[in-house]
Amino acid sequence: MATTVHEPPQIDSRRLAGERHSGNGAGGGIVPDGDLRVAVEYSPPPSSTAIWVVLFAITMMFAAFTSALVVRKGSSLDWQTFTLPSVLYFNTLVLVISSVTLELARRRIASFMVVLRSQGESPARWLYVTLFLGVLFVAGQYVAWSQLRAEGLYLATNPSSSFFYLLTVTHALHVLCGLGGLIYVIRKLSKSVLRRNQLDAAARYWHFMGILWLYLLLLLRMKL
Amino acid sequence: MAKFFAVTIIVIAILSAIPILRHTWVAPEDISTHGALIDEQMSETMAEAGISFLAAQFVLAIFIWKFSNPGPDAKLKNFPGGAKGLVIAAILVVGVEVMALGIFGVKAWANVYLTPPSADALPIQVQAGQFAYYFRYAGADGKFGATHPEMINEGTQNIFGLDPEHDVDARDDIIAAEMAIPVNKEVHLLMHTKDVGHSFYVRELRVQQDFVPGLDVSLHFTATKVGKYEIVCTQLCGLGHYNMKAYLEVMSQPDFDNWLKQQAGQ
Amino acid sequence: MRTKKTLLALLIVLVCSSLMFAGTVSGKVTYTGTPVKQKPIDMSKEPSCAKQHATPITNETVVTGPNNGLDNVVVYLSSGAPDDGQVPSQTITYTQKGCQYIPHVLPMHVNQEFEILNDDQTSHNIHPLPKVNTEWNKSQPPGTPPIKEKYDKPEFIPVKCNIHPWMHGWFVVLKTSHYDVSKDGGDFKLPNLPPGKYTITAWHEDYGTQTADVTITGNETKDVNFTFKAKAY
Amino acid sequence: MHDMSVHAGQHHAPPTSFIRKHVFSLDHKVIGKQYYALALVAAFIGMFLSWLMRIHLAWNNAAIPGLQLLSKTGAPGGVMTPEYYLQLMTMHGTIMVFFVLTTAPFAAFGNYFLPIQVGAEDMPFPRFNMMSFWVTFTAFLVLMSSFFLGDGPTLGGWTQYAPLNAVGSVAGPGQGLGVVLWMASIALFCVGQLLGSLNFITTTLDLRVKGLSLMRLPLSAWAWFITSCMGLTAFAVLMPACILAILDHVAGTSFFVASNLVINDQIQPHSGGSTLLWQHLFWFFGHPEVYIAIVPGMGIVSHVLLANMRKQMLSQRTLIYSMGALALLSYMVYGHHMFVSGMNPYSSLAFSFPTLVITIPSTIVVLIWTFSLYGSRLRINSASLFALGFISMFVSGGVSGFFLAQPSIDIMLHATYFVVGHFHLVMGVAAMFGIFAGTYFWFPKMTGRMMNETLGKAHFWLSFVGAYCIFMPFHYLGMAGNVRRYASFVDDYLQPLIPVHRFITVAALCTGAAQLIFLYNLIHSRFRGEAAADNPWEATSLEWSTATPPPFDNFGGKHPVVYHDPYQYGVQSSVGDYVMQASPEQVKSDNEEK
Repeated sequence: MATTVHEPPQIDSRRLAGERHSGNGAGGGIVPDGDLRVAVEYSPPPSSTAIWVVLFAITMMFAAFTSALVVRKGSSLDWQTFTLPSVLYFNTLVLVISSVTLELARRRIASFMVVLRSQGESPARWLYVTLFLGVLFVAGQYVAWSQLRAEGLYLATNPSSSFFYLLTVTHALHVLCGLGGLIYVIRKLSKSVLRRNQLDAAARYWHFMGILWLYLLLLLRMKL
Repeated sequence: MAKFFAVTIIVIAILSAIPILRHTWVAPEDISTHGALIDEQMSETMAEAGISFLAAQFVLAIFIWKFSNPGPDAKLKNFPGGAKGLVIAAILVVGVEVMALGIFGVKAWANVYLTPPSADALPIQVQAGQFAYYFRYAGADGKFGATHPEMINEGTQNIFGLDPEHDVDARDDIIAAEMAIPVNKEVHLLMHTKDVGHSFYVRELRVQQDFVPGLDVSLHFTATKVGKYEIVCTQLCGLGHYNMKAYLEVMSQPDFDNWLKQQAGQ
Repeated sequence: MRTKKTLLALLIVLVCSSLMFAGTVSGKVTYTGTPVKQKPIDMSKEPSCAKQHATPITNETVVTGPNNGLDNVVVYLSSGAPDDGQVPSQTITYTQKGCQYIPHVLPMHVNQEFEILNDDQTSHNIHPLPKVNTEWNKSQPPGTPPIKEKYDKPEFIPVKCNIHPWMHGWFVVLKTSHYDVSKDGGDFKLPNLPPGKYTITAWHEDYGTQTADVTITGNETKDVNFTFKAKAY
Repeated sequence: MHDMSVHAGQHHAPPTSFIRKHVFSLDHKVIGKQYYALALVAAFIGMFLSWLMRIHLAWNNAAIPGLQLLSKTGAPGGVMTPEYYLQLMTMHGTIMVFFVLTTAPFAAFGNYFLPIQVGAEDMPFPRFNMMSFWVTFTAFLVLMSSFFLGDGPTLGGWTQYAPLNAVGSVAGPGQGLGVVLWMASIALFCVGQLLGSLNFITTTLDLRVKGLSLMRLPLSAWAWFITSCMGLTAFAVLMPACILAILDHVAGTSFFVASNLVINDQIQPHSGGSTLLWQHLFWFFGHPEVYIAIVPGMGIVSHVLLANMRKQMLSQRTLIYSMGALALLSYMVYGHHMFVSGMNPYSSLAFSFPTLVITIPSTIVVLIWTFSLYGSRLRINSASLFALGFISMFVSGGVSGFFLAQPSIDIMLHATYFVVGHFHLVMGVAAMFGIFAGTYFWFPKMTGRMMNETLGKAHFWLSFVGAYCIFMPFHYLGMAGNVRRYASFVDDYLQPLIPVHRFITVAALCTGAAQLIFLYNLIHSRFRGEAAADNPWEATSLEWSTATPPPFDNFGGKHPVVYHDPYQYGVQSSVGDYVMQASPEQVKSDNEEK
């Protein structure tokens, strides 16, 4: 009869939950008295995990749309190609720049968090620029839709236009959600209770919107 | 209670096996050239699945019988060999067994789907629609008339949307609501649906294939026995799905020729 | 009570006398040329119906009689009709028997109630395909109560059974109660026409419509004939 | 949905108002119970529909008194029309698959017990969690509302194949607004489950208490985690598919509707769509959905069995890896639903082999359960009976997969009652048995009262024998070529099989009636049951270390610390033959050899 199959409680921090997020929780030793322990400060960063989960779900959704597009185009004779409105390229530029400005903002805020109120300037300034560029992007997409409608290309005109509207509108809706995230960050920042991981999550989401758009543009250019 | 449970499991397992061993409910006799392989595959799979089923239920029942509500001094034991042995057994026995089945099954599948029809196979077009099948034979000229979906009219029985007024090929096309085929001759079935998805299932022929809207698929088979069989729809197509069927008449070659003549005369 | 009865009697006398002074239009619908041969219907899919027909029935799109008579043509007053807005109170029926619609063409007045009966041992589905009226689609298993319906706009409505695709018929919804369907070799009769000038239309489901003008002056019978050109295909 | 606000789950205060406490509650335990209640209502509706269907199939064209009150056009004079049969069938499938088999074992029990089993106070995003339930509830209402349409709900089956799902009411009753409501309901359901999955994944990864490594999670928590990963992928694909179908329906696009379709002699105004595209998208979701229904059951059953075997599984790791393998493989096999669909015949072969491979992890799971029973001290109670019944059902439903995995045999068995028997046993009955096992096991923790054992056992016996009586004959019917989804069996070939259908119908009525015992037990025990101790089953995982029922923040303002693997049964300790996860006591094994 063997005994002690199981090790006594591990104090080694590598075995602890939250190990992947050093600095968040996992502080203090374990009181080995067997009783439930009074909670010490413990703030895990689920938003960092959550944002990857969300991005994964969005990726799956657009993967589904992409496969639908490939299958639909491959199986049909009624596919009519059309040239993308050139305003899309301008929009692309706007979205790329907005990612850059968001990074600038993130750096400012990082240093702002370290040295409280270092300079007099608001760290939110670049965030406002990003916000403006984001709105400009959505407005630009709207211009693109209007142009196509003026050409007589509606949602149901042709599968190619169906997919164009489907992909761009879905993407634009997600961008609007990203704008909501930015507004949330700005609001929190103005009350100076912003958490680093919240900012990171919003930034990751925003960059993902940019990457997703570049992918969609490539897809639309190749397939429409 | 536990012993009763164990017995119940065994009784249910045996009762479940009896109709299969006694062939109480089985598919009707095969009348196709390709069906023998499918039937063989079926009975081999049944043997393996049946043994797995009975073995698993029996072992479960025996363990429940043996190890439930033991005395207070009963010692805990682990199954000799542990999990590793079971995993190896699962991979070796079950894995290899089903893989082998799968590989043998490829032949039966290939026989139906991966071979081209022979050049002299009799072409028959079947058009499925809510909720009937119609069959078209090319007639004396050997050519199917072109179809015009906009001319389809069930009221005037222009089922296929033919235009005999302008299309010479269409004039001698024979259209029937039942499918007659000559025995021992390969049939090349061209499958078209005019509306939603349907399916073509003849149990005796060991044939089942969906109709795909917008995509014409084909199927080929040879019937070996004269008789009248049912063609039924197996793809949910609407409210009349349960009643969507037609008859397949396998005839001797002279009977078939007569049938064609008679149909042409109508 | 008494006065009521007297009034009623008076009314009946009035109606009868007006009928006595009513004219009648009658005639025959014929065709020229060779109509397409009607195909026999294979009902093997529904054995309970197939049994009811010793010889297979044919399509009823073009039903002909002796002397080039053409049946199933609806003849009705299309203008000048004294439509008093009264909906005939009697209920008309449309029967499904032997997987066939009886009658093949059912004319009716706007807002007139009609009943659909199922005399078969199988479920039927009645699916009229109107364009201006409201579309509905109802199934009728055997032994279920009749379906009661009416239409509120005039229209020629094809009717089909979604379960038996060969079953085909027509509802002809008219804004007049003066109509008839040609039968027994193309004969029709529109009685009880008060004096007036009318346009009479004859409608056939495949051959289209024809019209004729007629004036009724009194208690007379006018002869109006229609001739359709048959389609070869 | 992309609002990144962190309502740090551990910090929200207990609610005071009735609405916040019981209706729009942020508490995962209340949300779990709400999901359970939804599943319960849905299950009884679904069962009622199946009764109507079964009666109609066995006694065709017999009037069911009062049925005309449900639908005047669907059942004139109480006689069910063929379309009403299909509508009931569609609703039965949809309600059962989505609102019972997905919500009860996954969303209901997972919500209640996952945070407790990882030692957290709540999910990290309680607001999303609340939305998850209410969106799902709305989805259910939207679906049920289609019963009240003039021409009834959609008749297209729970798979809603194109183009029947997209051409509109011309294709039959319920195919107009009925389909749109169905699609909208399922799209909403997807949103609800995505929000749920988000919480489940973050809870598992980020909120584990100290000492609780991933490998120390109970098997039930593992099952919910794996299921949420599957759900995240599957529902994120079904939702766009539903959006495309709705667009085809209301906006005139042609994603799924091919050119030149003629319905009622009218050419449909669509062109070039791909029918198979819908099937690909649907089954990419649909096959994992089967595992979404069954994997939580596997976790629950393992959890329940362990507490009643009083010993460890032969290998917990192997069970976890097998469940993970099932989840992964489920994405590679979906094409086996489409062998005769007109898909490329080589693809059928390509999908056939991964499907056959799935038998390996399934077999491993069954072998580990069964052979872990060897040498155990098995306790027989309602929970363990249902857990053992689950194994039996899973085997019976699983072996028929051998047949359906092979395209050549599928030629004969596709779309027959064989398939119906297969999936009802393996994902219907087995998953239901998992739910029942979980209910009898966790009810004391959830309500503070024990369920009645006698009634529980009666419920088990009737359900176990009844389920076999219903679903085994389905396999025989299928082998004889009885096609599924038929409103009645009118052809000569199927006439001789009607007695079998009558037998099934009687069995279904009895088995369904037996579920009323469960309902009575559930309600009666909730109010009148014996008071439950904190750990009535002498179980080890964290949910049993806290009070019964757990306080608002689960552990009364404290965080437990985990010292052990989850299932320290068959050991000698101060409390008996087990050591709880949160107990720092050293473990002495009673096992002969590890």
